[in-house]
Amino acid sequence: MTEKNWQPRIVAFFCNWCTYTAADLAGVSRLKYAANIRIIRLMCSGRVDPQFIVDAFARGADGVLIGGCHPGDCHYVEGNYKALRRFQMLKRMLDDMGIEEQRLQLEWISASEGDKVRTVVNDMVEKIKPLGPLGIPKKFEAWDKEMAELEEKITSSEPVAAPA
Amino acid sequence: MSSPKPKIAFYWCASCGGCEETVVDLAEDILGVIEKVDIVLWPVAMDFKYKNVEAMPDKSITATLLNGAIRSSEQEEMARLLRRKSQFLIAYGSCAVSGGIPSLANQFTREQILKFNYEDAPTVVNEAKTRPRLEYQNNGHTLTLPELRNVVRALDQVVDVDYYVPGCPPTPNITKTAITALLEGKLPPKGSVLAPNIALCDECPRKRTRPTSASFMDFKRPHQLLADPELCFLAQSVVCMGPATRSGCGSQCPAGNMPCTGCFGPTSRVRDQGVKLMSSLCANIAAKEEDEIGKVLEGIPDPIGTFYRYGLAKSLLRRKMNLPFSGERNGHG
Amino acid sequence: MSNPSHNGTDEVRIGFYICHCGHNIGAVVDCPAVAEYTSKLPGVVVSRDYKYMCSDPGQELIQQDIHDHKLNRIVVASCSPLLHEHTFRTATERGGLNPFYFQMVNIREHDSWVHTDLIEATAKARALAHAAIRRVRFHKPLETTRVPIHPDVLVVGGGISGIHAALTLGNAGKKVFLVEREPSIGGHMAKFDKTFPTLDCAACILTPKMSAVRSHENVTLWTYSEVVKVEGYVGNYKVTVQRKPRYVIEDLCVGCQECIKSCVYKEPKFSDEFNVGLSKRKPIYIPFPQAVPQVVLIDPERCLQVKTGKCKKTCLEACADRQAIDFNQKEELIEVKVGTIIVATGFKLFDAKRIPQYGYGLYPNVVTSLELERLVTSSGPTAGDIILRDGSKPKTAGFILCVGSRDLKTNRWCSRTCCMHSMKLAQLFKEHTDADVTIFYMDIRAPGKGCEEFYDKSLREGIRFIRGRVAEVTDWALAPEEEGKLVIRVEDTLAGFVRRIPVDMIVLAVGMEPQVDAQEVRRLFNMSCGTEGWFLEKHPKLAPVSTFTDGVFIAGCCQGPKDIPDSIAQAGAAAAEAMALIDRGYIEQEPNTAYIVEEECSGCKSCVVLCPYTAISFDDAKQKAIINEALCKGCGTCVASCPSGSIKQHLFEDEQIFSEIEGVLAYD
Amino acid sequence: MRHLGIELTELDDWNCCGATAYMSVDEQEACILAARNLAIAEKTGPQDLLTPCSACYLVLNKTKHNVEDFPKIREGVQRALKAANLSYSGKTAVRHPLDVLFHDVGIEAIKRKVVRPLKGLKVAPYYGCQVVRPYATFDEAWNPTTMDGILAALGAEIVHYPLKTKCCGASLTGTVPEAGLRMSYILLKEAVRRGADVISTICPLCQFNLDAYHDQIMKRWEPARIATVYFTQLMGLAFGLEPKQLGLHRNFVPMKRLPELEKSEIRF
Repeated sequence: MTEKNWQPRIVAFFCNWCTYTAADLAGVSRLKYAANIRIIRLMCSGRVDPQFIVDAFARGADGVLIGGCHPGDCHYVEGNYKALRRFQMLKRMLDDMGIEEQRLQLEWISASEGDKVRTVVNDMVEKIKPLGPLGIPKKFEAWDKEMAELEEKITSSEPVAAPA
Repeated sequence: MSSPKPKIAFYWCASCGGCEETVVDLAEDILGVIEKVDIVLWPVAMDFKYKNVEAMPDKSITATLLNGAIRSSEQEEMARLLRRKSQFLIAYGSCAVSGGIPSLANQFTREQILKFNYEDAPTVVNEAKTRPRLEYQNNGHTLTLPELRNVVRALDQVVDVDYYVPGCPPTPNITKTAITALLEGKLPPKGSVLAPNIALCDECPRKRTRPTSASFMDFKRPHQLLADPELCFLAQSVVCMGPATRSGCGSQCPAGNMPCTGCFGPTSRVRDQGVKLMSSLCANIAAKEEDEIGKVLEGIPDPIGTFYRYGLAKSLLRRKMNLPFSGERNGHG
Repeated sequence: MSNPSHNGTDEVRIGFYICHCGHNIGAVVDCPAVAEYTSKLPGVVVSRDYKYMCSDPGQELIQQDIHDHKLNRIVVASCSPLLHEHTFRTATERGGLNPFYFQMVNIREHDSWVHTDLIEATAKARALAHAAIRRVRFHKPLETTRVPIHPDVLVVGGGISGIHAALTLGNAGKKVFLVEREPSIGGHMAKFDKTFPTLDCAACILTPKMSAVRSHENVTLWTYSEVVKVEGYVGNYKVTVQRKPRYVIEDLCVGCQECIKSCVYKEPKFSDEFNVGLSKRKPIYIPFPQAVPQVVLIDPERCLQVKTGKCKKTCLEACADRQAIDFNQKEELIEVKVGTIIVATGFKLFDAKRIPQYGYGLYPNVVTSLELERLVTSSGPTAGDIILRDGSKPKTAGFILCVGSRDLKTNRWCSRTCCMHSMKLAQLFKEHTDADVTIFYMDIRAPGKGCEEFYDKSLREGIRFIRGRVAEVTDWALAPEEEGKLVIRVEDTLAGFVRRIPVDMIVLAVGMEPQVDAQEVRRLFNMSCGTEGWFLEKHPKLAPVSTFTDGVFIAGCCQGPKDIPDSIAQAGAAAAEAMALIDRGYIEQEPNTAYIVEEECSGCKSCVVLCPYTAISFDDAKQKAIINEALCKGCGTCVASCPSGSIKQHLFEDEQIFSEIEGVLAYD
Repeated sequence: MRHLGIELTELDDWNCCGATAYMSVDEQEACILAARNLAIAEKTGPQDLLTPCSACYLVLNKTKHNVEDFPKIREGVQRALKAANLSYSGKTAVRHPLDVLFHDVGIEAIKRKVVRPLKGLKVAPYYGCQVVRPYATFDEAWNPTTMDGILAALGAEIVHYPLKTKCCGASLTGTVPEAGLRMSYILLKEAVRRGADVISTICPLCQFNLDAYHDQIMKRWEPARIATVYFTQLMGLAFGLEPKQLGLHRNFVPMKRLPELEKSEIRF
């Protein structure tokens, strides 16, 4: 994808009971929203291991959205609070690592709020667009270029493999 | 005719020297090792030149134990050379395994680091603002210095690594076990970490003292309390990396009344030690309101330094994202 | 990365199928292009697009391919897994594979229905399919577990829906606990005179059911009681019911009402709730003549003895040796175990004061439809006489429809029954008073059986219909014929001008609203509410009485406004759903439980406190955490928290999710 | 106001708000005109801007809303204000005395100040159209009751007056008298019919229309006398202030004498 027609890629982790269902409802209601989001279903926002989020960024996500039931409404009593606490800390850590806060969002969306799925996704896409691509895989590549010259030098000077 | 003794090399890159100490700490055991092997390279103890190593046939060294992170062109070159010359390349110690303390520098640019170290650090007197130069001409000779890389790397981010011996430093015990396994040819699959694949709590003397029902009301740093010498640190609200860190060190820190800081790295089942421990700690916070949660989290003022003390280079993000990246070789100013 | 396969020896052979769903997917996603793309992904042996995957031929296609191509993983890209995951798992199983070697991709609800751009939607479908193909590689064979189901049922709410559900279940031999908050069952229907469109007497059809449920050997009826706590899960709920003190011992009272006659209050003095304040009652009272149970109760706020301890206690004397009155009665908590729950907590009427321009509460002769209902009832406060507040008979009346319905400022929904209800009341009004009756409506909605005919009858009987939303009700007379009347100002949208219509009495057809405490009730039973506050059904068409919590069903108006036949139909459906679970005897649980690999657990105890179901305990001897999979509900919170990655979750393994992440982000 | 412990500062160099008429001619210009007052208020201090006139109240509130909601108007207003070395950030709240008296001062405080209860005085509370519509900021749009509360606190008897939010005719009285006067007439007649002794308004223009044109209206239609006062005048009476202090002598139609009030030797 060229820089010009770049579109943010957002990975979403939605809980089965509220937010995933709300996204289904948005579909049934034929609400239209930005196609930048890729939803991964988990049973509860409490299952969202921060490793998933960081991994998504590291693999090229420009944004990560976590969707859970409203506080007090968790299908599993309190999973969403656990998600909230991890989210708050992770946001700080991402900030320390130079990832803008708009790129990670936690939203409470109940099963009936199909419309909220639409606005949340659209808003998030609009917030991320001005930030431009995060492009971590490309960054990794660029960083490792500093080793290329030496690698070349060594490879070229390498003698024909000695007999074992 | 007895088969020749296996050849062993020790080498150090960006490290503090602690790993070398461990080898010495093998004490009388080192004599046993020396009997069984030929040490062909050990800059800290014996005199060898680059040329000597270069002259060795490829794969002629049975195993190289390399410690230290890779952060300069010279270290990179040595890593590549030793890779070529060794049958087994073993990342020895946290820095080689996962970047170690030096990789915390991945939060800063090369320029920030050089500026601080040669100009701004309180102990530095350098009015001329002299900085090391990559090349220097003198009497028709060209003297060169290695280049500092923008990114601090773990060994396996530069060359292929066969085994990992973690620890800051690795304990004599796991070093001995690793060398024994090597000599006896009883090695696990390539890529293994030669330490138990279970978290530290398994062997921690304080393990039984942690209650099953407690959640965190706050977090404290070790200097903020007089730690109970027997009670689990987490039960005292002190961040302890033990639950997310491999065992095998003999719980030396908890035994010395300090919490685990995570030098043995994560188990094989975890990809990012830092956020994984964070996940566990945060899930267990008692507060429910955003503000209150925020207050509890203030008890961890430097999460990167706390959770990635020995492994920022090998964390999923590796390095701070928004740092300007200097591609110029004269980055040394 | 390891490359597991279903029996450890075979390579992974994936069959991928993308469904057009007619035009639903096919019109927005280029299905053949997606199939072409996936066919090149590692492990994919078969990649097809097909018109309707959920059809029998579609499912047979999968089975045939499993056989012909030795497939051992199946991925279907079609609608939401909440809809058809089960269908395709079954197809996979019929093909000879473990059903959990299946993964579903949602490209309808999450893609073709929400996007319009063919290129973007197709790219998204590719990414989602890619993710599933990577994920399914790590799937493992799993077995569903069976949990026995407790055969007893709790029915919450003793209106017509709750009564009918309880009776249906009781007749089928199931033990039912029916809990009603009010002192008598009957709900709103007990307050009605006649029912539309048949005009049969509400009491005549309801009271037999009320007494039947009361005397049913399988039904335990607790009135004046509320559910205060619900624990457990489908098949095994533990419910705590609070029984409020009536100050009258239910088993001893025979309903003779001698105590009421002899109360120190000679005259009824306090507003009578059942008659919506149109009559008075005493501190000791029976809610209404046909109340079930026929047991009096004491209003603790009004009774001198309960309130002050100073009373002659004439009621005690009247009760004589029955000794049914007990001023020291305390609230009681009862705990019962049930396997399924039917929630039928009904609705609340819209408070007409919220629309001040209609003058309810300001002009005495503006009444609500329920108040008029009580007036026309022969057992009501006026014994069936429709009278104005001054006792005279109204000669003209106006019905205002959609009060608190179809209104952006109050409630947007149509309350569904008010058109018919108002026409019924208008007909009765004419019958009782011979008054001129006008109905002010926006649209007449008469879709039920016999309802349009009833509308015709209303027209034939001379009820006038004016189409327009009433602007205001005022007593400000502009012409002599308006003097002393209530004037309805309305734009007649058929005639095209503003009219002023003077009448004697105005009836506001107030709409239905969710109960005030719907949110608390919802939390109690772990249900969801729509944005309007009605309890949310699992699927608006396919699962109208199920909720997102297994074993909890809903019936009647708590789910949304509806008339009596619809409520009864839902109640019957909910009872049938409950029975279907009970008679099977067990519940098949999705095998998404968490598990701990013992040799990996360091015993750090971080997980134990996290589990809301106390499924994790600590084995002190082994110094390891253990998960009781029977208690685990599969949220995965502990999995995400285990600092050494030693807790895993079936169906949601770390590698499965990591590979999904990798897949959705794979560059095309 | 001082009687109730409220400090008022006159806006330095205030200008006409443009009233509602200008709004319908040129909304942008009208907003600039009104915004100047808001800007001056903001410069004056952190207080609220109090306006006893319903039209000013509406126009200032509308300007505030327009500036907040419509970027185009905001830009225009800011440009014009800048030219006059002024600025408006949207901080100043526009308040009506009825709002302040009911919500800030409170019924209880008012009750405590009453020394001469208006016992037996039947008052028709008339709110007019502009205070509660379209911005029902401090009272209900269809059935406002705040003034009813204050008048009841003074001891007056409230007459049910269903025309409380109907229009008085406003400036139509000046431009199309046939229409404007008729509207005022309806208000007066209904108040008399309902047995009111006096109409209490919260808008000076309403008060003026109903009071100044009273005789003309009565001549045209039917004779029936009723006075119209601004609601604070009734408050002053109840607080024991002299009618002269309250400007009651300047009203065209004198208030009906009440036996209870007569005893206290009040003359109108």
